[in-house]
Amino acid sequence: MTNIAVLTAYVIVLSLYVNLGIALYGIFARPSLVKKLIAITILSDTANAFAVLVGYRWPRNALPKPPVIPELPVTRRVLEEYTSSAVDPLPQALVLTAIVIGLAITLFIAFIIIQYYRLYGTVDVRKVRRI
Amino acid sequence: MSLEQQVTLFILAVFPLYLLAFTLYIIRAIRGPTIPDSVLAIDALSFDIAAFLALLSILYRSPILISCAVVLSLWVYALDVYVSKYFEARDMGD
Amino acid sequence: MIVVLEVFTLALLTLFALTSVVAAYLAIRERDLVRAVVFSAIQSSMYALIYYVLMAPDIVLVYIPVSVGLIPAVLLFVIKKTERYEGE
Amino acid sequence: MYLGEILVAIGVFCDLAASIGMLRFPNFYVRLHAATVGTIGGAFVPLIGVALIALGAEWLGTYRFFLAGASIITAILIVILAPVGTHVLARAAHRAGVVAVKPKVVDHLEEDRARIKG
Repeated sequence: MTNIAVLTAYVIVLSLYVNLGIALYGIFARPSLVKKLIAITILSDTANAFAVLVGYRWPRNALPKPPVIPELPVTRRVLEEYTSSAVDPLPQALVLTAIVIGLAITLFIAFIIIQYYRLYGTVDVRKVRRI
Repeated sequence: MSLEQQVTLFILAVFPLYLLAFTLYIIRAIRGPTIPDSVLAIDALSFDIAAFLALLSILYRSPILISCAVVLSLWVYALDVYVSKYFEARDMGD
Repeated sequence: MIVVLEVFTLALLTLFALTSVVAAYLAIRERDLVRAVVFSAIQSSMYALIYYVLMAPDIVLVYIPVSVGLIPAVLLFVIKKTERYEGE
Repeated sequence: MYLGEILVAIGVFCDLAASIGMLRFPNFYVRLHAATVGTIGGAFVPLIGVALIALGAEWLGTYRFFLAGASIITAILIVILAPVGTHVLARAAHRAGVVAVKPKVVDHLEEDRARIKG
């Protein structure tokens, strides 16, 4: 039973690594600039998924909770239950910032691509080198 | 058997059917011969995923997770409108 | 009951991760850029579900408007201004 | 509570039928029918069922009313937005000529466009 769980966790991490490899292939080998932009978004999302996966943990004999304390009078018992069963909130805060900055960078690269098309008349990298 | 265990077993029994339906939707979204087929499949898939997330928040006993379903059902509609706006603009001639 | 839920969570994560791998591969290999945008939307939805199962509702609340709503809009705008097909 | 479970079971059946129809139907305009079954029968009905289950669930604490209210709001959003989305998509697909209208008896939309243009 434990072996199967560990094997499944390896499959999840390995599929995320495969995603990373696919995105790198798209950045380096595909000719179109828009396809490179799609690959960059996939790459940053995969890195964020790794960061969230590090903070995930399964407590003993309980269900994992999101990092929110819903009860208002915060007593010692509530805090003990929270620290023993909630997932780690710090990687989630970091990833939250990374997603918004990724959106800004995507917009910037998109308008750079539009200016590139106005200058050269193509978005294919090989044709620009030939010019 | 208490009521809590009965509801949990019911939800666990329902979930493989949902996953089978998701798999069939994804096959249509990948194989779709034209682009509106894929977008329609993603549309129906996401509205079903919203119901799936509501069931999952009962299963994990943390009701704060339900607010993701509202956001998902709002923004997939936006994807739909963007793709159809792209087609209409190409039809107009520019 | 807890063990059943643990196995179920792992199975769900595996299914979503494998689907996202398939969608990402098709999005990179596709020559029609509009279909690549649609495949990347499938991959983003699967990542949002992975974040949901990993108990991060705040990330899902930000990630769905950004990655299902705004990035396909920007990419479709760029494709409308430039070319639709990749390659020759 | 039991009514909610019955509604969720109906929703799962509609969902499965819609996905099989989405896979087997031959044409885009025929698949719109399957999408309607999938959104209204497969998402609206189970969300109402989830609200009923959450109202009867004692072990969720006070927040079960929040869960029930949010799922009812999601159901109302779906029943408003899904037909709008499918209508917009069908209109765009027809006007751009992406999909051929295959089992065609009469096409009033195309006749109107021809009359306006010519």
